[in-house]
Amino acid sequence: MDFSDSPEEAAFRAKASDWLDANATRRDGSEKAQDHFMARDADEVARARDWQSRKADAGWAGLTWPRAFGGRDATPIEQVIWNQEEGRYAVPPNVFLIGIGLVGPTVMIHGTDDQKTTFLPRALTGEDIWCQLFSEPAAGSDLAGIRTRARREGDEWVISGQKVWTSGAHYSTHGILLARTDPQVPKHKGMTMFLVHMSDPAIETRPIRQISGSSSFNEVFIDDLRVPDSARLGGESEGWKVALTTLMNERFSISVGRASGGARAEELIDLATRVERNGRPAFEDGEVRARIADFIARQRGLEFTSYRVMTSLSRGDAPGEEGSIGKLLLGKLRQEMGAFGMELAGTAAGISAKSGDDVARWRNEYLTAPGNRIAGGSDEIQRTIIGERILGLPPEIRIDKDVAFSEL
Amino acid sequence: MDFSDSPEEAAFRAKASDWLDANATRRDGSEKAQDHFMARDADEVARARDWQSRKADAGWAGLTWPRAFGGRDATPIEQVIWNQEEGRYAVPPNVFLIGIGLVGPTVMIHGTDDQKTTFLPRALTGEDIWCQLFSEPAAGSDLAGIRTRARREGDEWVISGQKVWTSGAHYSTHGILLARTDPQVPKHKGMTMFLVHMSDPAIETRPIRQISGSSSFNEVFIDDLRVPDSARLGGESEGWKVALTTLMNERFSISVGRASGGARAEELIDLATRVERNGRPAFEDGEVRARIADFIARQRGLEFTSYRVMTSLSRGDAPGEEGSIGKLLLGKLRQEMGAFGMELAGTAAGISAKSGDDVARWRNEYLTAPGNRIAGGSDEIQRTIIGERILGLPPEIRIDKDVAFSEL
Amino acid sequence: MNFGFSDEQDAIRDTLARMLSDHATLAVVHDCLETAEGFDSATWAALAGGGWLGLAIAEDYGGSAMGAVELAIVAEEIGRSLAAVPFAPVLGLATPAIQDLGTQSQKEKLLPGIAEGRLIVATALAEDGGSAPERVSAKVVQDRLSGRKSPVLFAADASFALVAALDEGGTVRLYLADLSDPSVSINPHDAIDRTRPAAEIVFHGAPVELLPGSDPAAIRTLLDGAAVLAAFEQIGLAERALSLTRDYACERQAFGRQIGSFQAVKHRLADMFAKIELARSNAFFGAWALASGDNRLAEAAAVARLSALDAVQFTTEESVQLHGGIGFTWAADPHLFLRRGWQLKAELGPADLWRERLLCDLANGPAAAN
Amino acid sequence: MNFGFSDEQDAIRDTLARMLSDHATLAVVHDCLETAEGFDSATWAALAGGGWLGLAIAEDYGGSAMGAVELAIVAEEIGRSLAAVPFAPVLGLATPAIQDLGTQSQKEKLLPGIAEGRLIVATALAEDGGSAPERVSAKVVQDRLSGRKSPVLFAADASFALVAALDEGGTVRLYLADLSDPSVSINPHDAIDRTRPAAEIVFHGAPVELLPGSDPAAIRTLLDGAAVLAAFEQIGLAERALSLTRDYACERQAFGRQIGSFQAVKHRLADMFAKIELARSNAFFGAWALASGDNRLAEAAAVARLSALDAVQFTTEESVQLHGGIGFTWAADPHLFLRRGWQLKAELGPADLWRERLLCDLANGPAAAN
Repeated sequence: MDFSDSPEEAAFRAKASDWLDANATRRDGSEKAQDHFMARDADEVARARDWQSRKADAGWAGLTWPRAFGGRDATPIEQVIWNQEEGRYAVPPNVFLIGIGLVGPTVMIHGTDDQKTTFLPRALTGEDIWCQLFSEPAAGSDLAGIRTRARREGDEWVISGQKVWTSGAHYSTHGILLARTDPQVPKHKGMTMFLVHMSDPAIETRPIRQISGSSSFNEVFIDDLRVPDSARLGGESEGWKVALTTLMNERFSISVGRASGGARAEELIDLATRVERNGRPAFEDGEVRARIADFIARQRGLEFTSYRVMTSLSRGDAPGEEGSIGKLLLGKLRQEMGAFGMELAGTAAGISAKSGDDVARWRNEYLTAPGNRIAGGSDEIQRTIIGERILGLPPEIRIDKDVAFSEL
Repeated sequence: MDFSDSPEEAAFRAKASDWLDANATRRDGSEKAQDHFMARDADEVARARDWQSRKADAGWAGLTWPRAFGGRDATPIEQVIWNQEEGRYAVPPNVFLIGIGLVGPTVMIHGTDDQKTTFLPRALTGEDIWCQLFSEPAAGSDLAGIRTRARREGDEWVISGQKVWTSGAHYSTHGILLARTDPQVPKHKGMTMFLVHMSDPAIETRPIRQISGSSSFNEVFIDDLRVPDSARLGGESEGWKVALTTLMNERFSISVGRASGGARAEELIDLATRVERNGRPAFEDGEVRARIADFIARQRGLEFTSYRVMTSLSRGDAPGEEGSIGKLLLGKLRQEMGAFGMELAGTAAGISAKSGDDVARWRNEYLTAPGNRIAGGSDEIQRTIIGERILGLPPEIRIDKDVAFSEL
Repeated sequence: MNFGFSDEQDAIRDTLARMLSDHATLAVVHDCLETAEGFDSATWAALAGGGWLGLAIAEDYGGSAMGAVELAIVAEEIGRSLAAVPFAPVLGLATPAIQDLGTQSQKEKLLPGIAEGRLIVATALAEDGGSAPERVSAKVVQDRLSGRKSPVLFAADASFALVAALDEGGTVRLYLADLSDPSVSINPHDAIDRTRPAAEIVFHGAPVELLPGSDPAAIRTLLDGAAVLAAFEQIGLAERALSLTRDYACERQAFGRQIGSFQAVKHRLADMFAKIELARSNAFFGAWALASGDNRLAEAAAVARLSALDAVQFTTEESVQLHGGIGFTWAADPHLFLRRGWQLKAELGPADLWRERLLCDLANGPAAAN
Repeated sequence: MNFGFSDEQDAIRDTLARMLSDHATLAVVHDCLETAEGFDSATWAALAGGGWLGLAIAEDYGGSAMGAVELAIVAEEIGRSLAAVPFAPVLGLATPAIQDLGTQSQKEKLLPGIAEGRLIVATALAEDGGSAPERVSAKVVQDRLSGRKSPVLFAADASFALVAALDEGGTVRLYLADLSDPSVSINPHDAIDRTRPAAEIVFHGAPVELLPGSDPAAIRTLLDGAAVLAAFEQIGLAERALSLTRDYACERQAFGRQIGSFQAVKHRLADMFAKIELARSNAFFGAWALASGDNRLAEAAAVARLSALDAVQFTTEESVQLHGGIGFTWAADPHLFLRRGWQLKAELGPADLWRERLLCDLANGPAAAN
């Protein structure tokens, strides 16, 4: 049980920090809060590519990839250390997370030699930017319910359908796409995975505006997209198996990833000392104190849980279901903190006098938190995962398992 | 929308109050808190019988029963008014609730003329005391899962099995008993209802000690009990239909029944003014104030909800699922209040210096509340009832509906 | 005892509900959210045309003088419709203030215009986000008001404002201010619910008229009555959010079933229902206390508000959640309810104010509270 | 970074768990609940025999001088076993107090006896139900202690007590009192968990010895360390309650299915698990801070305690609930966990004390706290 760096870890940290010092500027606190994985405009995409190619040249890209594929064979903890250190610098957003974290490892396992040679180096240098074309309007929690169809025509596949919740689709060059190729078999058995070019005119991308007002996701419409059979990743009808590899790597990436912002519970202490409640400083009110203390305890628990997950990853365990705990608790915590902050910041809850004031800050927290409770598997799905995969409870009764998809 | 008595209601109240004044003693606050429906000993049973027979003589028993059966044809609101008025007097516990509230109305609908003549008058006068032999160790939430068997032998039925959670079984003279008569059909279809004598040596009763330390329930073991076919209530294999009548009347009785004690949230104000928290009177602490105010708001809501239920009963609506709301919210509220009171009464939560002190009082509340969350349909069952019967949501998938009970 | 509505009252509800469903659709609310104006003037005009705005105004001033229970029904239906109209400030606060605490000439000047829908009187009680009238620093000296009031809803659409300010003796009183006076300036705010546009009003020595009956106790009673009506508006809103979510749960399929057949969804909807019904029971008691002038009004208003706030927050947040990915998109409906819920909280203040109101009332006894 | 246990530590846990499952079965706990004595002296003797009671005692005094992490493992297993033994007062408080704050002769007199299990030192910090050592009125004048301490657990089984009392200058210090002195009387209390018998001890001028190192800051650190160990004990308890309930949910059938296949049950169990794991993460940080002497111990102890209290209360209450009718019978196991959970809360005080500890620590910065 040791919270500090081991000597090896300390050496790695020093090396990373030295290189970053020489190649980037320290953050000075004036930077705007922003999603670490999303570019806001083309200029930012260009700067992100430039930074990624410099990292790749110096051996800091794809840290946990095997050396054979241009990686550094780093441990999960080293990845975390890198993320911590890089987080201190004013660097562009990491729009390569899906390519390097999800697609790369999936191609390594299920790809042909050609696919590996074509895609892996370009993912590493940032030349290609990937997005994940899995979810659909009628297939969210139940991903295996996808309806996007891929029909074989000679040596080509013709793909039509609609994807949704696709981060970064509008600036991505490539997408990893799950499609149904055989509707005559049960739902989990008739899918196949493809690697597609987003620039194809058969693909149209539209941003989705969220309740916070910003747009991090897209709808993607695919209308008779033609791809060669060489775009198929893994065997025909083996798409679900391939998708599970991608999803496992997604869990891994989230586990070691830089936490995507969000307010610190301690900020509520500062707020409570500046505002009044019932005619006294709010921080003197017992209920305010109780709620803030409980928020802090829960937030610390989430932070330390992520260290436990990393420890188990670094011992070589597969990225397991423990990640569901953090996932389950994070969104609700942020939502409660947002609501509390908004209310604390003024009786006129939710009414902001000027952009960037306390109300605006906590309101944004409150309106983005619902996304945490849904995206990447809803709270309800996380509870089922914990119940069935960790606690070993009997599964839900499934009426759709052995029926042909076309009969559902 | 009127919270006060109508002129007719006021007249009824005055009449009731006059008779009570002449026949009973007002409570003076020195009485021990006690379950209003359970006798503690044989002496109390005797006093309860005596009181009941005097009520019957004066026309105050079985208020809502039709006059044809010796009742008063009173409205549900009149029953409530009677309960309120009687509650002001030091009268013995009402051990006749099951007989008059549940069994009587069921016999009126499903009984033979003989059964009506035999049982209804004696229930009214308190000569017979009834208990309800429905639940079993393996059939709680899923009542239709009962296993107690009744086999036909000539003109007799031979009944064996085990019942549980039977209030008052040890001093009851009769029981209404649900048994399985045909295991070869689906579970809801093979049951039959019987009226049995509790004094039969084939019936053995054992009290169940609850976590609060007291025993309000019994286990009842039935070993080759022989009853004539005339003890059958309703048709063969129609036991489920008969049971539903009993259960509907149970809901009605609970809706108009005297609330069974429980602490008032305002008592916490008194406690909080007498104890300290962080070196100041606890009632000055914002969290203490917030929690007490919320408890009061919830308790008021439950109280007023019961008035709404009575209003709809008095308009002639069947005792519906609205009762589930109060049922669902009551137990959790009592449990939270008990825990809060215990904690407030001393850091050394749960440790009582002398019997009857604050800790002992709230500890008892805390340890009896779990019963409210289970008995009469658990919180979880209430949520399903609300979801399916009120909100019209699709039912759970049932795998046991069309299968013979013996195959389950 | 009769804890329900009469047939006549049910008929009033049906008539209004039909009218609102013609005018104030959720599509209109979405539109209001996008425009700078926010205010749904068409629905307001339709409400006036139907005589709904004069419901609680005496017949002498162009109203129909119905009771508090009828007004509560209107509040609930307005809440259910989500109409972007100033019901709460105008009918919940300004109208009873003028009618119960104003002079004959004030009533003549304003009430007919309110009933006809041509005059909006905004309420400017809060300052700097706090709506407890005890904490007011705006001041009136020789009938001239100076100070900043914020937030004021529908300020841009209003002709007059009902303002809480200190008189020369330092007591909080209510005044009427003409917003067209050049000494008045209005600074728009950014509200979570832009269908109820919020602003700060700055008064630089604006001429005002005192409502002579507005002593502190009368102001408290006014706020209690407004809280009861707001509770009905909140209940209407929450019930609509529940109904929307229930419908979605019946329609949306996952794992080969309607998601409403899963207990995770079904039981959450049941919890919403239970919270709403609990709030409704408390609101009924509030309506009765308001209508009958019972001295338990302060207690009734506080418990009605506390349980309504709880029901709205739980229902609207979980409505977003149970709609899944759709739920947190701008184009979907659930966030309209989430936003309006917060706005309704803002108008009369959050739970901590009303908890104190409840505890002080219980500690002092109901008589002292009125 | 390494936020887990070593293989050696896992082996320690397995050995202890095996020993406890032989001795401290739930049947034994049921028995202890029924008897006046409460204390499970057989398991205590077995713990002594296995060397577990001397785990954190220096070798010079008959112990094996293992670290805080190993002690945390023992705490967790004791919690899981529900053994009716005075682990928390003796190993969590008295032992570190004597070892870290006592004189050489105090150590010689008491530590070997503790390690051998023949000497129980009870902790008498609280008075009148409040366990914050800041609020103490017992007083020592010329080495004689007068005052009432309540509740004291296992008082009847103890030879000595560690007492918090004011010195002549009015500062809270820790003293050792010999309970066999005729000036000491013990009045049994009625505790929610009678397997940890509670009493009031009245000292009428009892002779005591000061622990010279026990200045207020040292006392706080002592309590923080005890809170970390208690969190592990609480986590062990909560995890066992969860596991019991999980097993029941797999075994119990209703509507033709295992009840664990219903989301109402499954998701509640998942919530229990998540709360327990969150508490465990905080407790891990606490164990590290305790073992490494880090200056974030106060913060770590507070968050560990807050999340452990929450996990225990939720898990034990819902364990009763998910057992249905069986759950609220005396003969069933779930209430044993419910009772012990409250007892563990009593020993170091409820959440509000630790919330204040956390906020004061964060406000003053970690350095000031030690």
